[in-house]
This record gives sequence, C-alpha cells and structure tokens, in this order.
Amino acid sequence: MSVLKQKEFAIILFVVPLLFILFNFYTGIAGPQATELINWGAYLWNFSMIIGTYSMFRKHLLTITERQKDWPYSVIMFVSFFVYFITGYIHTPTFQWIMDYVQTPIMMTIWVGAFTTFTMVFRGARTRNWLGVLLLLSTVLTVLRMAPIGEAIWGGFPIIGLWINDVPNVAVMRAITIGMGIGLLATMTREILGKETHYLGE
Amino acid sequence: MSDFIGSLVFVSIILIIWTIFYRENPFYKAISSMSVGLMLAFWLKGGLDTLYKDVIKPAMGLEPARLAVLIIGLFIFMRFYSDLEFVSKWPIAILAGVGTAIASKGAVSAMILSQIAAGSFVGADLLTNINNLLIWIGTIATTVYFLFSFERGPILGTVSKVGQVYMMLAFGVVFGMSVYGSSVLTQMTYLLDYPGYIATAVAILVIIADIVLRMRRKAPESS
Amino acid sequence: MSGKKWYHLSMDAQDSLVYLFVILLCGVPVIRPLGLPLAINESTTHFYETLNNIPEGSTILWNEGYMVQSYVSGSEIAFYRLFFDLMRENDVKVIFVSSCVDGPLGGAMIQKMLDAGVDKTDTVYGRDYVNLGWLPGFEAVLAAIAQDIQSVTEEDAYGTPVSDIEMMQGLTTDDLYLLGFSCGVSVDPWMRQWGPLGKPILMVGGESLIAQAMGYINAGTVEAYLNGGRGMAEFEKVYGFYTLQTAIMDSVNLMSLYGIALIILSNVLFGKKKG
Amino acid sequence: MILEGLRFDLIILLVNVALIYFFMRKAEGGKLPYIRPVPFIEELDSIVGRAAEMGRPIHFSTGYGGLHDEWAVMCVAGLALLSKVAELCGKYRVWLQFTCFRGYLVPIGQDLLKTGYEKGGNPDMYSPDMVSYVGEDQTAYVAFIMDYFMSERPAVAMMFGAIQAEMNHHLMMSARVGAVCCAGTPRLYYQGKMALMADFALLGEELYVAGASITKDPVHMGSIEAEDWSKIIVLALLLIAAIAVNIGMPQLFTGLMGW
Repeated sequence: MSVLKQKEFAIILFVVPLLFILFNFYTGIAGPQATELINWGAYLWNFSMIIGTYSMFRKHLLTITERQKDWPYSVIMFVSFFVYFITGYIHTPTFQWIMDYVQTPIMMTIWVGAFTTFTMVFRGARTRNWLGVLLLLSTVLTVLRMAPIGEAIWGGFPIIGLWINDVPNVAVMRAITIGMGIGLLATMTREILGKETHYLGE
Repeated sequence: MSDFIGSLVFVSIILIIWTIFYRENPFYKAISSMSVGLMLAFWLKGGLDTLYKDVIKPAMGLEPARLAVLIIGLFIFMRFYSDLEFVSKWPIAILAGVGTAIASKGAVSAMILSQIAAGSFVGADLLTNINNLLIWIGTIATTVYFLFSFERGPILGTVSKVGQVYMMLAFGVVFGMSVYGSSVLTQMTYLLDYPGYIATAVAILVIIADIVLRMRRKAPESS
Repeated sequence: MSGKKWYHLSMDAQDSLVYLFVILLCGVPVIRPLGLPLAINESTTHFYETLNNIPEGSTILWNEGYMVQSYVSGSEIAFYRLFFDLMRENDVKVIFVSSCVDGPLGGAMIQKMLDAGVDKTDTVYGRDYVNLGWLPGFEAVLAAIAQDIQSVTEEDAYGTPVSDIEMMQGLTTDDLYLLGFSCGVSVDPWMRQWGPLGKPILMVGGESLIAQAMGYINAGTVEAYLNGGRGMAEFEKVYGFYTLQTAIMDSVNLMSLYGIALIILSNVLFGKKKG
Repeated sequence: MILEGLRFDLIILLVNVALIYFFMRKAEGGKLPYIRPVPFIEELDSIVGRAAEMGRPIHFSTGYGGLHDEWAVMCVAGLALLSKVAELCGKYRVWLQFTCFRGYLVPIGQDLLKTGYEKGGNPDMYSPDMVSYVGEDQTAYVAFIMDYFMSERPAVAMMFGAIQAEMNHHLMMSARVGAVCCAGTPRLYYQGKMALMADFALLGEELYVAGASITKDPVHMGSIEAEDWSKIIVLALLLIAAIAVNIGMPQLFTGLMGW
C-alpha cells in the first residue's frame, strides 16, 4: 500500500500513457488503445472541472454564510447557476432563451475587446526607443492594409502592408514556432524523467 | 413577444456592461457575478452531458475501458478524505500525461521540420528570390536572438539586433491586426435597431442625469 | 478648478472619452454606411476555389470554434451555405463538430447555422451531413479526429449512436478529403494534430491569429485561409450572399483611422511629458 | 517498424531528448551552464519592495493555460515565478493575490504560496483566500480581474504563463490603475502588445529562462543549454537545406522528410 502513496507511482501514471501514445504515433501499432487513451484525456478533464466547480462553490458558500464582503453577488451567482443549470434539463426553450438573450450579450460584451485595444493604444503606444517606433510604424501600415479606406487613401499601402506580412512576419513566426516546438520537447523530456511534477502540486 | 423582451434584455445587458467605462457600479458587479454563475452552469452541463453520453452510459453497459476511466475519474473526489488524498492525484497525472503526449507527438513534424523546408533563391522571379532570402536571414537572426547560454559577443550581438528589428516589424503586424478587428460593431447594430434603441435612449438619459447630479454635488464643495 | 486647466481630466474621464468616441464612431456607419469598395485578396479566392474543387462524393470535416460574435452576427453563414451547395451539386458529405474553448457555445453555433443559416433543400441529415455537437477536451478531440474519426464520440448531437448514422458507416480518418476549422485561439493545436496527416487544411481565424500562423501558411501546411472579419466579408462578396459582416466593414474604416490617430496622439503627449 | 515518413521525425525527437538528458546530467553534476542575465529578475526585488512601500497588493496570474494541456510548459514556468514572488512578498510583508483559471491550480497555488511565505519569514501572513478561482470560463475570469483591479488597485500586476485574451485586460487595467505591469508569455500573439505596453516584458522563451534563473534548478538550466544546441542544429539544417536547394538538389531535404 505504501508504494502507491509514493510520488513515483503518480509519475509512472504520467509517463506510461505518454510513452504509449508516442509509441503508437511512430509505429502505428495498438491504434485503438491509443485512441481510447486520448479520449481519456478529455473525460478526465471533465472530472477535474467538476472538482474546480465544487471548490468554487465552497468559497462562495462561505462568503454567504459569513456575510463577507460582496455576499449578495455570490447569491446572484448561485441563483443564476441553478436557474440556468436546471432549465437546461427541464425546460429547454427557457435555456435557449437565456443563452440567446442573456449569456451571449454577456460573453460578447464583457470582452470589451475594442475598448481594451484602444485604451492600450492610447495609454501604452508610447515609444520608449527606436524599436518601439518600428513596431508602431508596422502597426499603422498593417491597419492601413486591412481597412478598405487605406487603399482609398493611397494604392501603395496594401502592397507595403502585404510585404511586411509576407516577409519579416513569416521569418519571425517561423523562428518562434521552431523555438516553441523545441521548448515543448524539452518539457516533455523533463516530465518523462520525472524531474518536473508540478501536476502533482509540488 | 419573447423576442421583443429578449432584444430589450440583450441591449440592456450590453449597456450595463458598458457602464464600467463610465464608472464602477453595482450593476456591473451583478452582471459579472451572474456571468460566473451562467458560465459554470454552461460548462458543467456541457461536461456532464458528454460524460453521461461517452462514459457513464457505456460504463453501465459494462464496456471495460469506459468503466475504468469512470472509476479513475471518481478517484479525483478522494481529495477530501485526508488518508486517501494521494489517490486524487492519479487522474490528474494521467490527464497531464495524455495532454503532453498529444502536444509533443505533432510538435516535431508540424512545428520544426515543415518550418525548415526552406524556399529556394534560384530560378523563379527575382522578387520571390529576394523575399525568400530575407525570410531565411530573418529566421536565422531571430533564432540567434533566442540563444541564451552564449555570451553575446560582437557577432552574436549584431545578429541579435537584426533579429530584434525583424521581431518589431512582425509584432507590429500582429498588433496592427488586433487594433483593426473589433467586436463593438456587432453590438452597435443591436443598440440602434428596433427594440434596442429604446433602452439606448434610456441609458443615455440615466448617464446624463448621473453626470449632472455629481457635478452639482461637487460644485457646492469647491465654491 | 483653480490652476487646473479644463482639459486636465482625471484618468478615468479620459478613458471614458476614448470609449465614447469608439461607440460614436461605430454608430455612424450603422446609420449612414460609407460603402467603400472592398478589394478581394488572393487568399480568399483560393479558399473559394479549394472548396469548389472538392472531388465528387468525398467527405470533409468542419471544426467550428469561431468567437461568440459569429453566433450573434452569423458571419460564417456564407461558407456554411456553400457547404450545402456542394452537398447538392457535388454530393459532398460534411461532418460538423466543435471542440471550441468557449464551451458548448460551439455546438450552439453549429445548431443555429443548421436551423436558420443554411438552405437545406434536398439534403438529408445522416446521409449528407452529420452534427456531432460540442465535445470537451479541445486538443484531445482534434487528436481523436486525426487518430480515428469513429472514436471521437458515441452519439451525435441529437443522441443517435454514430454507428447507426448512414454516412459514418466504415468511415475512417483517411477517407476524409479535407479538414477545415474556424478558430478563436492560436492555431498551433490544429497544426500539430492535423499537419502530419498531409491533407489540405482550410482555416478561418481572427485577423491576428492569421498573422501569427503565417509560418504554417508559408510552409504549405495550411491550404487556404480567410483573414478574419475582412476575409469573411470578401468571401461573401465572392460567394454573393451578404450578411452583417459586410456592413461591419464600413465601420472598421473609421475605427482604424481612430486607432492610428490615438497612436499619434499618445506619442505626442508622451513626448511632451518626457520633454 | 517505424512508419514511412516518420523516421527522420523520430531521429530529430531522439536527438532533442538525448541533448536534454546529456546537458541535464552535466548541470546536475555541478557544472551549471552560463545563462545570459534576464533584466526582469534583477529588478524583481525592487519591484516587490516598491509595492511594500505603497502598501498595496500584488496581483499574479498564470493566465488561461493550465497543466493539462499543451500550455503546461508555460504554466509551469509561471508557477516557478509565482513561488519566487511569494517568497519576496513574505520577506516584504506584501499581500499577493493569485488568480488561477483551472480548478486544480487552486490547491497547487495554495501550496506554493504557503511555502513561499514560510521561506520569506512571515508564515502568519499567508491565508488560503490569497488564491482566487472563478470558474473555467474566460469571461468570468476576465470580469473578476477587471473587478479586482478596479477595487483593490494593486501596486504591481504580473501575468506569466500561457496567457490568452486576458492579456489585453491585464495591460489595460494596469495602465489605468497605474500599476507596474510585468508580463511574459511565449505565445506569439501577445509579443507585440507586451513589447509595447508592459514595463517588464519576457518575450518568447525568456519566460522559461527567467523561471530557470530563479530556481537555479540544474534541470531547467541544463535544458535551456540543450535547447540552445537544438536551435543550433535547426540552424545547421536550415543552412544545409537552403544550400542544397540552391545548388540544384531540391529533393535532398524533402526526400529526407519523406523517408
């Protein structure tokens, strides 16, 4: 029993599926079993999500019972959760109504995508050195390439903009992609050798 | 009828969330905590439906593999029994193992090898040759910039500087694209459409009233 | 307000003004569209031709994962309609599946497109197209698709077991002629899982995701792509079916100029403060 | 045995694995490699010190990616930085708020923070409420971050790891609240915004290097040196492929890949 308690056993549970899937990828042997293991990744992720939801409920329940700061908002959170979750199974038209007219505007608007970009541009587009100037120049040229008005102002913008996208951008994205690929392999190796076990919470 | 109310709710939610740009207010906090509840329910329902469909139903049919993953999945709830706490780490270990394997198996061919297949600088027309040459130089310079365990001498220093110039141009493209694309426009069409503009008009009045109130409250203090 | 000039607004007030202008500039074209001509990029026409050149009777897979805007504004309707045209003309079969990071909204997007967006005359569910709905696990689902299409899920979005669906009988991943996806996040997972298959891949992504994926596009892993909102508006023009996306292109012009003006303004202010 | 077209693929994988194993063994044997200094790590002490003077909390987040997906790599480096910042916060008695996105990061975060505050010398200051989790969805996560910045007005805002769109809100709210903004992610999409906006930006793999130079962990230091040599091999392949194509042997490299 004590063997199971050891950290090493959990590392074995990490390494064995990993090596098995790689073995199948390179040799094509035991395909169905590898597929099953890949699907296990998705199913176990569901269970870990349930744990995350439970620990979040415990926190909000604590906020309510002890009347901590902002406890009415936790009540709103619970009410909206139960209403939405239960109608999902009992009364689908209401679920669909909530999805169309309540959840979608929240998901679309809470992003405030444009606003964050414009505040960032207003607050942060400060060029600290000549490299910053280069970055902003390339930003402006790309914006003028993409917006139809850029072409209306001067025919050259789309050509320059496209060149910046097709040459320097390709070169840098290629180098960074290679770097990320190598980084991924390095981490996989460290995890196989058991040197990195943050997934166990150390 | 439900569309009319629905559109009004749709637009008023957008307006309530936009009030955060005016100033912090309880309505925004209410919507944000409601979004927490709705998202949790949404994800949980999606997850549970799939779990039932792909794991619980086959496990009932005594399909061995799905029965095994159901049991291992339930181990995760052992976290709350202190003596069995180590068992709860097993599903997370398998999960992380499969996740890393999936990512690494495709990494070599898609992220490394297919990127190395360089374009040729001979034949074809002159422009593509120059462009391919510039891409090739840029890739090498940027990769040299990301070498960390070498002293940056004069040669490596200048090559890294060339890499930095390339990177600034490339990051400018990525940043420019995000400045260009935005989702506000979709919302605007709903705000100015049939039922929506009623709520928009009301919102504008509320904000103006709030500004006037706060100006009057500030005015007596300073005079 | 002694000593403080009227334009020395608080930081919050300045930001509110910036946002007010964003809202106003977005509103103007909705009321009075500019109607500037939209040039068609070569990548969009290549995307259109690739879809049209799909051989008779082959099966393709579409992985839906675009952002929530497309659920509301239906910006993807154009190529969904083209899928159904291909079903009628070339007897092409399409598998719709979503593993998008926005959660079950991916399944809702496909469902909304199938209900209201497309023209389903004489196409039969189960024979011409199948909807597997939303599946959790993101890259794990992409890996399962690449490994074996039959194992992706037990039942489709409506509860019928995959083994009973006519077009899925005996279908393997190798039979899939083409894989397409729309993404709201970076494209590396799709490239890693589908790249090694060597099949043509179609991509629809947000503008800056495309800029980031230029390495893969230049290397040929991606066959053709639509460049975000603008790409979809161009595709609508090529295909000849217009939605909100084309109207949005007008407002984008003003927003872009506004963005550039802000860049210049913030640098001038920063220069003055530093000077 | 090995499938057609994957043999060269496997060779590259095994070469990388061998390099990492060799350099890790070398580093663990005591010969730590020379790592170019990362400016952000030197400043970390003064950043936390400034937060202590202003008496306002530090907000830390590892962003959207967790330990179960291919972003585990970045989240791990983010957690390494978190443990160092927690130690410094323990030393300077600063409240460190860690917002995590995945359920399983809550226990991991609490463990890291507790050990950090103990090492810093103020174990009494640690409380489990320092770790906040608002569900698996980005929308709620982003809403929480905006709420937190508006109400708590942190002195320093740090975001390291696999960050998605919440980088926008992080940069925006840091600029609005006037917090010292530190950000680092290897994800391509945000390099431009970070390079322009953040006071301290870790571009590309610098996040991994920062994580390693903090922990001085021979494993990470060794693998950074190994990765450098892998990049040099890739540069060599790039050179050979380009030369081969241009002296009239275009089949050399593509043939090798299809072998």
